[in-house]
Amino acid sequence: MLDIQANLPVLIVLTPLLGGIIATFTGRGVLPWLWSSIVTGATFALTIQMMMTLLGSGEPFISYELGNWPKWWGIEYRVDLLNAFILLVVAGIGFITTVYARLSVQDEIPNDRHNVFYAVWILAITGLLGITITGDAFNVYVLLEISSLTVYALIAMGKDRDRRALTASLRYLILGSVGASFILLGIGYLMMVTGTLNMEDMHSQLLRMPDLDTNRTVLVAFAFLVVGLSLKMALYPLHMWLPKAYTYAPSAVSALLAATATKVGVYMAFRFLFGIFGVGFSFYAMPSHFVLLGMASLGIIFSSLTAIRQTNAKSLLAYSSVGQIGYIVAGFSLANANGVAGSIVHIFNHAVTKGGMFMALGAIAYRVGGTDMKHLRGLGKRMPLTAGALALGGLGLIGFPLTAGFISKWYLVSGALDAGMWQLAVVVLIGSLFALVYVWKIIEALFFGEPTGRTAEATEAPLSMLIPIWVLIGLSIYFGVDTSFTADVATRAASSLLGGLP
Amino acid sequence: MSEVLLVDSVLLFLVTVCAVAIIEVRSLYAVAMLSSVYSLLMALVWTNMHSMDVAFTEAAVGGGISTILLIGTLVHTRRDERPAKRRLHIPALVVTLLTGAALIYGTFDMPRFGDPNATIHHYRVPEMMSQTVAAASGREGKQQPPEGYDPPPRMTPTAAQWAGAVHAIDQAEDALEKAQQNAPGEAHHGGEGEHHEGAHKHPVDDFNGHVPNSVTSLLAAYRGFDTMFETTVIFTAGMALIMLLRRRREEGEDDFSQKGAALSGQVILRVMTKMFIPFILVFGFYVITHGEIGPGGGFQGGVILATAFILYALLYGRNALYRIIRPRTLEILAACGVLLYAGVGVACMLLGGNFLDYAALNTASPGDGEAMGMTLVEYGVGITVCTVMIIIFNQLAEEPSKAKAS
Amino acid sequence: MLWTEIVTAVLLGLGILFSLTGSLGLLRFPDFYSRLHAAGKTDSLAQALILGGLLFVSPDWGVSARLVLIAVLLLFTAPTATHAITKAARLDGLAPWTRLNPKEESKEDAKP
Amino acid sequence: MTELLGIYNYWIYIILMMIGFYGVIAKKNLVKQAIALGLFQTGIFLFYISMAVVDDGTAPIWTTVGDGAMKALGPYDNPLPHVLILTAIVVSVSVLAVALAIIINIQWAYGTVEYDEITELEREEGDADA
Amino acid sequence: MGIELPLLAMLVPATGALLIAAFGRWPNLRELLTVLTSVTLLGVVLQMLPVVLADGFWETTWTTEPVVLFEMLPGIPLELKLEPLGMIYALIASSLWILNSLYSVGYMRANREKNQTRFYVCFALAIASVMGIAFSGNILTLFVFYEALSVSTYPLVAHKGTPEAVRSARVYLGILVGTSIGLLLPALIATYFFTGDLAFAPGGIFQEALTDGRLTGPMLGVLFFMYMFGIGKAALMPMHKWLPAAMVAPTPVSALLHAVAVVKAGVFTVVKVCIYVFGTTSLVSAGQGEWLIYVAGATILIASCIALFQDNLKRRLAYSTISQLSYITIAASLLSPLGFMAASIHIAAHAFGKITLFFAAGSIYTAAHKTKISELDGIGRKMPWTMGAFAIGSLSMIGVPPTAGFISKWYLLSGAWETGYTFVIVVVLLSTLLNAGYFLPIVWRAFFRAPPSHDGHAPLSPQDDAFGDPADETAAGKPHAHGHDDHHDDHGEAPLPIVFALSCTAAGTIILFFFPDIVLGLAQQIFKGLPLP
Repeated sequence: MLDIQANLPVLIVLTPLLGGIIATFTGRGVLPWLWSSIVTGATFALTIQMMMTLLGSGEPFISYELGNWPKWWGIEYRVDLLNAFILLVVAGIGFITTVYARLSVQDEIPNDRHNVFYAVWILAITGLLGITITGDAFNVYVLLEISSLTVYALIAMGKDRDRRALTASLRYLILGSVGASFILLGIGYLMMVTGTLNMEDMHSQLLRMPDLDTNRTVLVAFAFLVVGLSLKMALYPLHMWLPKAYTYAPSAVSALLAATATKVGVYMAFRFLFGIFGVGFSFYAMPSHFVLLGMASLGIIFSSLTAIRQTNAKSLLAYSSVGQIGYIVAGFSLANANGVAGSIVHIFNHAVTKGGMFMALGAIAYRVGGTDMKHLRGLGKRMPLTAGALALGGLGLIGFPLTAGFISKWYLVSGALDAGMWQLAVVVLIGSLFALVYVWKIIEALFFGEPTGRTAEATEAPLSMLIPIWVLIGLSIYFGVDTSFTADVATRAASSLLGGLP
Repeated sequence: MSEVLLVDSVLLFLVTVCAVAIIEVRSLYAVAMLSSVYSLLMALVWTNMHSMDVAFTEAAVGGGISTILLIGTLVHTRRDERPAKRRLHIPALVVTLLTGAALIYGTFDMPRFGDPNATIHHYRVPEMMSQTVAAASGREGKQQPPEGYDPPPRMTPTAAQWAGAVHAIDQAEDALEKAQQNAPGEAHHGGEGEHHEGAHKHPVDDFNGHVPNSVTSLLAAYRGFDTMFETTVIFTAGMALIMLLRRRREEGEDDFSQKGAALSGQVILRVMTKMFIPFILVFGFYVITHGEIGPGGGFQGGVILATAFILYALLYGRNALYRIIRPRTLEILAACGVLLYAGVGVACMLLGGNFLDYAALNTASPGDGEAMGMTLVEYGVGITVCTVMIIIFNQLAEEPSKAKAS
Repeated sequence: MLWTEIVTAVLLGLGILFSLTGSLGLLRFPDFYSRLHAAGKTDSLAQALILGGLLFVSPDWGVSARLVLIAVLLLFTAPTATHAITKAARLDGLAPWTRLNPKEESKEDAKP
Repeated sequence: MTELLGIYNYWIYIILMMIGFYGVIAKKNLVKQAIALGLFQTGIFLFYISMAVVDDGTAPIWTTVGDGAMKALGPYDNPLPHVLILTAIVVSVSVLAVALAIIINIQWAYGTVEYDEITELEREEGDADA
Repeated sequence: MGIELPLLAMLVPATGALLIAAFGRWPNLRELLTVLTSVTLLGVVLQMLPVVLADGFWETTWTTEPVVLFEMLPGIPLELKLEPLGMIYALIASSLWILNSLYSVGYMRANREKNQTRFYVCFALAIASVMGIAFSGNILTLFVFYEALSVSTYPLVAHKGTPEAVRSARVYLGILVGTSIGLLLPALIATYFFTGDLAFAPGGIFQEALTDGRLTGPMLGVLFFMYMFGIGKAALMPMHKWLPAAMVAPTPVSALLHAVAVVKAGVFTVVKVCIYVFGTTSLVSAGQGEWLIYVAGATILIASCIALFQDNLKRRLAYSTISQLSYITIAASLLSPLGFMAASIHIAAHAFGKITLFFAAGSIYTAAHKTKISELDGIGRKMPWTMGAFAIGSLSMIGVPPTAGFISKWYLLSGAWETGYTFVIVVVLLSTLLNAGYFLPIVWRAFFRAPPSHDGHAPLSPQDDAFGDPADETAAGKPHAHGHDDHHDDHGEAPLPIVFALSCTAAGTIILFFFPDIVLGLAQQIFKGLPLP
């Protein structure tokens, strides 16, 4: 009846869309959670299927023309190795966080609007998936707005625990909308020059422009896209919205955001810089090579320093996220095989690790009622499994061997060496030393402190939280020792992005 | 051309003045009014630029809904902006000027305003949209899966283009040569403006629905997928407002427990409203249905419908409105709108086409299938927009719940 | 075809004249109510004249019908709106301007 | 000169945008910020629409003749940007709605919508990110 | 052909750790498990011995495929491989672990330490990573287990949980991980960048990179520098601060980990890198690495001088360790067969000697609760065994026959003579004097000074709280002889297991002098594989 295989690409977005809308019907109690777990699980399955299909067919990408209109009039879905990978990450994390969310949502969200909460939650995932899979520039904008709107609302739902969630969310809303508008503007300029909205088409049109490198419209389009994207992925000087948003959002939401939202932003950067403008323009004709590298390095250093000063574990992790974004950006702005592969791998590794850590913090907040250092102190005895997960994740952030973080660091540093930029290598290593410091703040608090207050009688987190946490942490360990899948996909995706360039 | 420019410049001048006023005036109610005026002026500007649908939407959304939203907000907040310490915010000014300068710098390589030879008017424009005088080519229908049109070279050259290194430019070139044979309207690329005939036509690419309003056909057919998500955006907004603003109600407490209407004293208003609401409703449905022929469509119609209800609620109180439509019903309807839209797409898939491939709805005559699909879709949009607008209005009128004392 | 255009011109001219006076009054009249009175003129009479003028040059019946509808609609809504606003002002306790208490002027600036 | 005349329209939209942008950055009243954001986006819409204009063009709507075939009388504007902007307008109003909802919540939680006063209150209760 | 044995050697302590964690609730069972594990481990390691000592080892065992744990990075697996030098290291570590477990049982119980389960678990894990280091098949594997060792020993150092302990642990971890991430890791990546290979090869892996000019002499020098200082565990000055800091740990930890496992991991890595990564030929040809001799020499002298002025016994031992480690480094940096011989033998010799000394210090602390040298007057009469062992240990440090220290020093001197570095000879002789200068006074003090006369209550025999009801770990407040009250000078010998352990190690020091065949054999086995320079 319904040919799933043929319509796979659209189904990946359609399933959560319909599921999210239907989730509003699911009334109260456990049903909304159950339904959303099913939906996200199905989506995850579809993305796995997508990945296997793509790897199975030797083709570089799978294209799906919506409404069967030729792709330069209608909208095209285009799945290549890179976004199949990102889809996998987003859907997988979405699924796991949804499974995890039940208790913490019960704890933090008034129960008369769980159905709406989960609906918005799934729609957020839908938006992220849509951004990732589409091959049409304007479609990116629309879905970007979907994911942003939902995320603003989700963050604001932290209001009942801390009213600062509201200001954080509004700040994100303003900055995010400005960023989105910049992206819209850039797309407009590009459309004016190229006369099309299909990314591939735009790219070929740009390549056909004789004065590509000097055309002022293209330059400005590039500049505005870069600024807008940096806002969206919280690249260092434009990261102001991120820390508070992550800190005050409901625990489950923080986990979802930290693991997926900024990653998708980075993916958009990949698509626009490599896909539309092309390596040659983005990194050789433009100075972005150094601008991005500079911003990334500053981000790595300063946000890590700020993270060290935090007293709330959540905002500490949030600042470390800014630094990690720095690694990713530094990786792809090297524009060589190892660097790009490194940043792709790091997208995955960091998503898994940070997701797990934020979930662990959520479990702690669920048991102890907060994530301040004073709450964490001495939890190593009370909640050994949760604390252990947090510690392992922390090692991952440092980039310790046998954790996923090490792999990405390895690729990044060798990429930097390939590009002959040993300074960047130095920055990366300094960054991981800072990471050592702030992670150790947490670990010492966890294992060598004396529990006080509610911490003293806290008990181990419930199983329904522990399992998702440990799944993610386990993944971050597993992909630290056996990288055959991630590294292979990343290197292949990188080489296709670079178009056989070294 | 010239009088367009003249009217344009006058209008745009007014718009600019209005914008400055919006930023500078401190009485927020005045600002709300000004923003409504601003939207109406923009609507005029757009009418003057021949984009009727946008003008319509702007008038309905900008002039109508967002004003209501603003006032609904100002009811809660204070009515005056606190005077700033400095009249002029220097850093902001600097940032703004720099950004503006960059943008202006970017305009220098643009085709001049209204240039008929601009790429955008010619590069791969759909047959019926291309500047040739279009005559819908009969009913030979859209063969699917496409035979008449072989997709542009997919494998290596395209991949190379994706990878996009400048050194790949030549192979990109020939890949495009191939692509151009399949691209109608390509012949006119850089050609001398309009009035060139006989673009090599493409059976598949031809749009068969009898939809004179090409905006609607683009909106609901070519880029129907965007429009679906646009509807989803509205839906999301509604859900977000419910989630953020719904008052915590104790179990069993119903929605009728709000105080009555603000304007209950206004006899004349009530009479007039009673008179007009039917007309408004009829007009709303007219706009939705007629969207394929003239300006208008789901959004505009939906908004107009919503205004009817909102007017009613304003005059007779939200309780009265809730007696007509319970909030739950609104939520369900809002969902159903999007579901209807997506459902059409799914139906197309079930019938063997791609998602939203309306032609699959009626294989006998694809044209009718497309027309039907688009109408359904427009109604889906209309339902969602209408209900969500009402929801938003209701939620903004919520008063803080006792629980939120902190 | 000439006379229609003449009629149109005349009607449009009148309409413009009225709206001009209306806006002039809006600026110059002493207090809220009188200003609203001026504005009301613009709404109802001026638009009626202008639409009427256009009526004579409308290409076909559809357009004329729409014009008439719009005119009727406005003839209903404009006075209602004016009434609503004045009533609101009245409820708000804004006393009309008379020669006896001209100080009321100061209060108008608050109104949009 | 002619070319300047040719692109002045774009400059107007840039001016509008920048007025809005200034408001977003400079204004401390949250409602004002939200409205200014709206202005900002309207500027962009204006740019898209002016992209679509063709000299002596008419609205991209055809008159139906006889057997359901459609004729476009002469040149007309490009409908694509119109479509995009329809979408964008709706998106912007949704953003506005959510923004206002959050602002109302802020009013409830803080008793004010002035950014400075809010930051004051937050500093009093000790900011989490030092 | 015994190829999987290395894996086994890693798994035994790892599983041991799991079991210990599982049965942590029953102390006797837990400590029994510890001892059993250590014995099993020694058994496994001994099984490997003939394989390594066999003739034609390099042709057969070395060339067979290594045990690949998993493909960590494309092309660079984590792999384990048998190898003579590692064999020496593993042998020492595993054999000393047995004694150390006995010792710790006595020590931990007598001093009523907290979190004993965590202690034993981390201990076993540390040993597991030591095995990983010893048998690692390429630098990456080495690095991985090197880091694992740092992390698994961190809880041991911070064991007491007091602010001071946590702070020193911070220093410990900061320096070790800092150097390794900051210098060693980039050095690794650079190596891979230049050679495209990280596998150990006798004679080094840099030749072709040097020949085809990818890598120039100075760059090689920089790499060498990064390696040498990146290996913070070798405590080359100025990277030595962590070693004194780590002395806050319970004595068994200091004993095994900071006299044997961790520091030896450092020098072992140094030697291994010199032999199997850089290779003598390329280093000599590039003329780099000579500086190492002088740095190491300076470290020896400075550390010894500092040691002279330490009154805290363990700190003095720590600084002596620093200088002794640099013996090994300096020997390795001679880049001559004899030098390598000296290095590998000194690894063993110093291990036995130093662990004896630490055991002694621990037993003094346990029995008399004295940590300062100035308090040790006449303690030799109360604790003859302990101080006897201490004397032997110090002799070995000084290098007096009949102790193992003499052999290694002999080889070192002859190596220096052969290569003609008079500097080294001078340094060795000077430091010998210094060693004597800071060890002999302690012995003299202990035996020939009159104890400060006190009369107190009769001592309780140490056994009954060494082997008393383990429940009294928790039963605080119960009166006991070796409570933590300030002064008690009336005490006997330390608990039996402690005494037993340190006597064994002392004996080992002497046995190693008379029967050094195994170590020598292994050391010579190394050079059978080396291309002659």
